[in-house]
Order: sequence, then C-alpha cells, then structure tokens
Amino acid sequence: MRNTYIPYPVRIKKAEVATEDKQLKTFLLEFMNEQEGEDFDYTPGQFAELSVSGYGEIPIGIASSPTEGNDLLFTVNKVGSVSTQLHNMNEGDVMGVRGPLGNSYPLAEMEGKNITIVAGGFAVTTLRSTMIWLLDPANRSKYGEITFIYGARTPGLLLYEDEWRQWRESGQANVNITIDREAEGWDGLVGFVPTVCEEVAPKPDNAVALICGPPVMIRFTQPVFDKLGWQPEQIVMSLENRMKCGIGICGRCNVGPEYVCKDGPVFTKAHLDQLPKEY
Amino acid sequence: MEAVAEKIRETAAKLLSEGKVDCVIGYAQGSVPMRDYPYFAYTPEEAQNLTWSPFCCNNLANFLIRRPKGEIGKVAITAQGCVSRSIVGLIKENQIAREDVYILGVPSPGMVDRRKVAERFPLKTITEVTVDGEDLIVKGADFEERIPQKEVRRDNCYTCVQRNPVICDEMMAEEGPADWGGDIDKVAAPWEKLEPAQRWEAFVGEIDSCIRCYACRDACPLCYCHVCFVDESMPQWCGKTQDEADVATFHILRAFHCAGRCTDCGACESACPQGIKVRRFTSKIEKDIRELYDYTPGMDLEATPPLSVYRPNDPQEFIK
Amino acid sequence: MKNLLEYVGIEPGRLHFSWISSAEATKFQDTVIEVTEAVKALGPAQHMIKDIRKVA
Amino acid sequence: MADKILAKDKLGEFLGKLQADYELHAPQEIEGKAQWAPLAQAEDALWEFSNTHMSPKEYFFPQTECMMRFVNQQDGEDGMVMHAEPELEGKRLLLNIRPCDAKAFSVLDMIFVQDEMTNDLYWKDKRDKTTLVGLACSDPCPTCFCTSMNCGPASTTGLDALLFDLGDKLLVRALTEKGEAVAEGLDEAGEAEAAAAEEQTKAAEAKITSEVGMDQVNARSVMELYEAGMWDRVYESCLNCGTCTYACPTCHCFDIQDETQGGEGRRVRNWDNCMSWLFTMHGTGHNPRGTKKDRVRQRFMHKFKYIPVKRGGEIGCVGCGRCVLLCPVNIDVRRVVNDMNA
Repeated sequence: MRNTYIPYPVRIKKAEVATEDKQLKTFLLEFMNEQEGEDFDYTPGQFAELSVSGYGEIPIGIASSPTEGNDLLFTVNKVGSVSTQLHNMNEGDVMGVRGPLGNSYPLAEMEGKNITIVAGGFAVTTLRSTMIWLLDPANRSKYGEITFIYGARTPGLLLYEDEWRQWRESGQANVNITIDREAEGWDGLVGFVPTVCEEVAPKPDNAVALICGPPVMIRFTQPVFDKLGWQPEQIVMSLENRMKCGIGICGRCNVGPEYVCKDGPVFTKAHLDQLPKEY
Repeated sequence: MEAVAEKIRETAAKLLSEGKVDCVIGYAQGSVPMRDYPYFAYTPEEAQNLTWSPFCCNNLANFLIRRPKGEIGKVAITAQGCVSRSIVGLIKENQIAREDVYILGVPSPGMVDRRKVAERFPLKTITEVTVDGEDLIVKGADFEERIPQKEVRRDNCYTCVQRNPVICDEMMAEEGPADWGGDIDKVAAPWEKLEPAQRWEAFVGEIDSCIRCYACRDACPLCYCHVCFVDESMPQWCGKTQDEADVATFHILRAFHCAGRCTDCGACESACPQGIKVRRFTSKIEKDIRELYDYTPGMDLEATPPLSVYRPNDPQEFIK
Repeated sequence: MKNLLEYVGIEPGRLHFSWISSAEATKFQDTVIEVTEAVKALGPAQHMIKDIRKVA
Repeated sequence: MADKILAKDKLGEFLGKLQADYELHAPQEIEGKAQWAPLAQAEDALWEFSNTHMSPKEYFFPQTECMMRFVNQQDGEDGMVMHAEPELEGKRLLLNIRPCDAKAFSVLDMIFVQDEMTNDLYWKDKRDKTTLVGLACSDPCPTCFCTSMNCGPASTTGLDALLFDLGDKLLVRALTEKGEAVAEGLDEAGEAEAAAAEEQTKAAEAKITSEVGMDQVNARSVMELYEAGMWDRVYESCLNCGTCTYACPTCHCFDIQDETQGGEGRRVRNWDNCMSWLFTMHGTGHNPRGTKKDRVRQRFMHKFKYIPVKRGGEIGCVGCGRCVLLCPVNIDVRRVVNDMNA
C-alpha cells in the first residue's frame, strides 16, 4: 500500500508572476516520473498539497484540468513561509505534489443542467479547471448554458486572461468579467461581483451555481441568488481551512463533523446550512 | 476557613445584587479531591457556589486578562498575597486598570500540594480529602489517614513572603502573619550548589517528562502575549519536537520572560500534569533579581520594575 | 540570561555581552576575536544540540 | 478458543517465552505512578493499579515522529525524493493494557485507516505488529465512566487477549489470532474460573458510580448542540493548555513540520491540539475557531457528536477519566457531557 504522506517529485516547468501586486504566482508542474503523472487521476474542484522540502506543505486548488494533459497548474498566494519560499523558486527547481485530495465539483450530477460559475479574486483557480473541463469538446454537449462571472479589484489582478478571452470568443459560454473600480484601458464591466450577478441574473431553472470567493463576496452574493429564486441545494461552494495532513486525520480543518480536506472542499449551500460556520 | 468562605459568598452576593460588579471570580469545589477550580459567579445565587480552601491552586489574576475586551465589565476577585501581587504586576504592565477590579482580600492559608498527598499513597486512589482544622483527612477505598497540612504544602507556600494581599478593597478575614517563616533565598535556585556538569543533568532530568502542553505557561498571569514565542512560526524561535534541545529552549525562555515579574504564586507547578518543578527555573531568576536589583515583584504599585527601566548604576559586570 | 544559562549547566563563556558603538570598529574586532577564542577553547557544545539525524 | 489458565508463579516462565518473540512493555511503578515502560522481568509488572498516568497511545502515535527524510535542496533532483522512515522491527506486546485504552485504539483505527488515500502507514504498521494483552479492571476509580461510553471494565474491543486477575492465577481469554498465539500451550480453564471472571466483571461494573448520559446528545442535531447555551459557561475557566488532549487516549491531532540541518532534512509530525489558538489560524489572519469558547466546544463536540456522526455511532471517548484528574482547572468531561445531554 502506498504511503500517502509522501509527495510525488515534480519539476517547475513554468513559473510566472500572475498579478500586478506580485502576490500571486502561477506554476506549471511536470511530474518527474511520467507514470505518476498518468496515475494522478483528478477532477476539477480537487486540491493538492504542494510540498517544498525544508519548508513544508500548503493545500492549493488544482487550476489545470485533466483534459489538458498530465502537467498541473497552481496559482499560489504569498502569505506564509511555504508560499513565500515557493515564490522564490524558479523554473527547473524541484518540489513535490501530494494528492489529488478532497472531493470535486459534482460534474456528473450537473449533466443536462445550465451552469453558472461565480468567482472572486484568486478563488477562480479550481473554477478555471472546471471551465476548461466543461468546454472540452468531449464534455460541452452534456451541459446546458454556461454563465461565467469573474471579478477582481483591478485589471492587473485578473488571472488567466488568455483563457477567459478565448472562452468569450468561442461563444461557448456567457463570460462576464468585472473589476471593482474604473481603470484606464479597461472597457469591460465595472462593479462588484454581487452587482454583476444581479445584472446578469442567472436563472435558477434546471441550474447549478458554483460560487467561490472571499467571505465578503460570498456574503453579498448569497442574497442576490436568494432573490433570483435559487435554492440552497443548487448552490455549490468550495471552502478553505488550515490543513496539514490533507487526508482527514490531523484534526484542524473540520467544519462540524466534515473535514474540509476529505469530505470537502466542495459542499452545497444546503449542506453548509446544517454546519457550524467554522470556516 | 469555612467562615472565610461564608464571608466571600456573602460579600459576592451583595456586590452582585447591588450591581457594583458584573462578575465575581473565585473558586468552587471541584469534582475530584484537592482540586477547587476557578469559578465565575454572575448572580447572587451563583455566588453561593463560591468556596475558599487550601485547594485553591490557580492564580485567578490570570482570568482578568485572558478575556475578550468588553466581555465582562467590572469584576470582583478573591485574592491572597501572591494573586494580589500578580494584579499589581498587571496594573503596572497596563494590562488592567485598578478601578476595574474589586479585590476581595484573603490571607493565604498556604495551599496544599496534591501531589505530596498522593505520594503518600502510591498507586492508590484517593476518593475524598477534607479539611479538619490544621489537618487533612484523606480517604480511599481501604484507608483513612490524618495528615497535618503543614507537611504537604506547596513548596512556594513554605517560603511565601506575603500571605496577605498587598492591595485590596475589602478584607474577607483579618490579616494573618506575613510569612510562614521559610527563607526563599535558602531554597531558591537549588542547582546553584551543583557543579556545571551536574546542573545540565539535573535540568534535563527535570524536564524529561515534559509533554509540552504549556499548562505552566497558560496558568501563569504573566504569560499574556497574544502569540507566545514558542508558537510563533515566522520566524520559528523554537522547534516543536520532543527533542531535549527544543524542550529545554521552551523552559529556559519561558522562565526568562518572567524575570522581575514572577510573584512565585506556584500556579505553574500546580498546573503541570507531569509534576515538573518548574519553579526551579523561575526561582533562580527571581533570586538574581533580588540580589542584583533589590527588587521583589508585585509588592508596590509605585515601584518601577528593574527590567523596564535603565539606571546608570544598574549592575553591568557581565558586559565586557 | 547569562546567569540562567549557567544555572542550567551551559558553560560560562558561551554567552558574551559587550557594549560597542558603531564607531568602535577596533573594539568590535577585538571582541569577536576574544569571544571566538574563548568558545573554541571550550570545545564543541555538548548541550542544547539538536541532531535531526538521530532517530525520533 | 476456550479460556486458558496461567498460574501466577508460572508468569516468569510464560513471559520469558514471549520475550523471544516480542518486545514486552507493561505498566510499572515509576516515581510512585503507574507508567508504561519496557518490561525487564516479570516481577516488575503491575497487577494492582487503577490505570497508567498517561495513555499508551505514544506506542502507536509518538509525540514526535519522523515521517520521512530528504536531501535539503530545491535545485537538484534529490531534493524532493522523500524516504519514509523504516518500519518497526520485530513484534511488540503490551501487557496489562486497560480495556478502555485498547478500545481507544479501535476508535483511532477508524480514523487513521479509512481508505486508500486516508491510510496512515505509520499508525498501521505499529498496530499490525503489536499484540494487546489487556487486564480487566476489578477496582475502577471514582473518575471512571467507561460503562457510559460503549466500553467497560472487561471490554474486549481492540484487544487480542484479555486477562482476569483471579488472585494466584490468571484467566487468559484469547480474542484474536494474535491473542491465540500468546495463549498457546496454556492449560484450559475450568468453569469455576470462568464464572469467577464473570463475577469480577459484574462487581467492577457495579463499582462504577459515574454516569454520563448520551441519549439527548445522540438525538439532537449538530447545530442544536453547537448552539446550546451551556458552552457560554464551560469554557470560562479553561486555560487552553493541551493537558486534556495529550493525556487523552483518543485525541489524535497533529502538526507536520520540516526540519533541516545542513544538507539533510526531515519531515516530522508532533502532537498538536485543538485548544491552541494557532491550530486553525489561516495564513490570512482569519481564524475559524478564534475564541476560547470555539476551541473548548470543538473538543467536546468532536468526541461526542462529530465522531459518532461520522463513525457509525462510535464515541470519541472511552471514559478513562484521565482528563478529569489532570485538568488544571477541573473541567470535568462528565459534567460537560451531562450538560450537553440536559
């Protein structure tokens, strides 16, 4: 039996600063052992522990989609000692990945339905994964209309610009990108995510919404969806809590009886309503 | 003793019913022998649960600071000598304001070290301990014994220099003698008489059973830092393992942070689940403070703590 | 601190305090030489050493 | 397999034989307390003691445990190749473990080993290679409440064999294959001896005076218990130290850290506890369990509600009473659960 605490060695294939404030850096990781890459079987919504020897591990949502091949994409916010060290690392450096961990977005249950995706800030990572997966020719036909709403404070803080421009141009999804305040050279939407949601007004009929973002965005987006007639069962969210083991043992990420690392990170709003707000 | 307890209950009930305080912090009888516990009375009825005994081994001053701001308003607190000295320290360090605390002064009876009692009955279970005058009556399933309290007091209580509260709003009993006659300087820093090589052995032998639960730190009213050095992760000052060097680092630095502040209340030693004599570190520090600066912490609201001020005549032989 | 470390059995001479102004380059140099020699004379430290290669 | 009998004067011989196959450990009197230690000779083993000062969980889940080692570098290929620590060599036998402590390990088995991903080999390896020979309690403490926690003085869950102390002899009841291997070669017990063991158990159960109710805790929802008013008082005197969690046979939270020394590094896990303010602290400064009340509630909810909800009704407490005895401010778990149940 495999020791699931041991990370797979990976090499940083590409590392680039992703935002103007230099807080976020995006890493493309290549498995050093090809077979391990083949076996790393994940679904959008899952996360992995990024492992930097001598510093430790951090849980980060997987931003790539399994439809893109074996390389893994992560966007990392610089906050603690591991992420700071990670930001100092360069292409060619070696690190580890442990996973895939947690559950995923309920892609099978979402089949045949219209899908609304709402993202705020860098919580967009696993939703990028989901969009790529949904828009893949092998999957697109299984789903109805796809509405994508994504906001950041400034244009320079928006992630994955090439991708969302392409999704918009392809006409395969209704893509709405917004920034908080007017900025020079920006001709797109301006306004907070909840306001844009109100304007776009996604219909709740036969639909599922995936919502990820900072707590303040969630707090104000929630009432908008309530007003539009969405039921808690239709709203799917992804949580973040401090983690160590990532496999449901070490005891710190639980929200009530559910471990965010193992039973989550994806929960329906209906489920979360039954749990303490310890996230 | 019971008369003091009754006076505490009466006064607490009165303060609460008159609205002079919102809460009285005292002790209530514990569910296991010799373990009375910190109790918070918010109503005159709850005040009836308050007690006073030789089993009050926590330092209640601890609960004046470890509370979210605004959680309770004005509080009354029962305080014997050492606890009142801790309160003085906290006022001086601007952690609490004198006018927010109403002190119910109690002369300390000298607290019992439950481990010293337990050691007399190895592997036996003590089911009940009652106070009978100067003695304890200790009962188990197949034994009953009378032990004079003076044989089983906590180490720090034998050498107490201030049994009566140094500041107080209302006394719950008449002041007693100031000390028990013990001389702290004779027993403080017991390893000083050892050779350097033996000292290290004695030190690591003492901390050998430490499980790093930090009860000693958390029981101490001086340890109010929001993030303790031992928990700090950026930078990480101290390793988290059970390695001798990591455990030693914790104990040395914890003791050092108490320099010129420790009132020798013994709450750390009483809290330790492993019976580690942590006062063997702090007593050294405080002995040095007495010798170098002629200072005893918490005796006087006006005195300036030696480590918070520079004086031209401070001892500096150690600087080369 | 010095007293406390000596109290728990760390050899005297491993901890050194000096008051040196930023202008006193020579004193700084002398002190460093003096301290390193004093510590070298004591030999490798025996206490407060964590060796992660040991089995834990 | 039928019960066996072992005369106490044959104990030395019996243990001597076991010594060839196992590394023996047993509670012994150390500094006036019953404590676990390697057993050098049969006479050192304790037969009359309430329970050991600390739980024997350290045997399977050491307070500090190196998980893997690595070369401390990020730019070479060796940097991320982690080598797991070697497995336990040989077999171990814990003699005279109390039934409550063994029961605790069976609860922890459900948490450490769940499926292919949640499969803690460090825990499993030591569990697989250790035989637990229990000693039934004949004289429980006033702080024991095992009978309220799906456990009891002669509970067999988690044990490989159970001994009953019948004075000059021991009744040996093998419960698993591992236990049978230990009891092999012993004489069969008579009916009278089995009856004596039965009687002793009944008498011990009768001596347990602490009762803790769980019916309402089970009936109420997570949120109903979580929002109960009683939490506003329970935490008041708590110091948020880790004594209860480190003494507890079922508490199992840990932290993982990397340590480096020159060109070498290791990843090590240390016990951690939910009482610590930093335990759940996010990198952003947000803390989901930021208050003392949150943390105290978490500990009790985890044991008495969350684990039962997730593990088919199994309780995360075995009623050993260690936390009752050791808590510096006498937060009595029996009182807390009875309040939850009120």
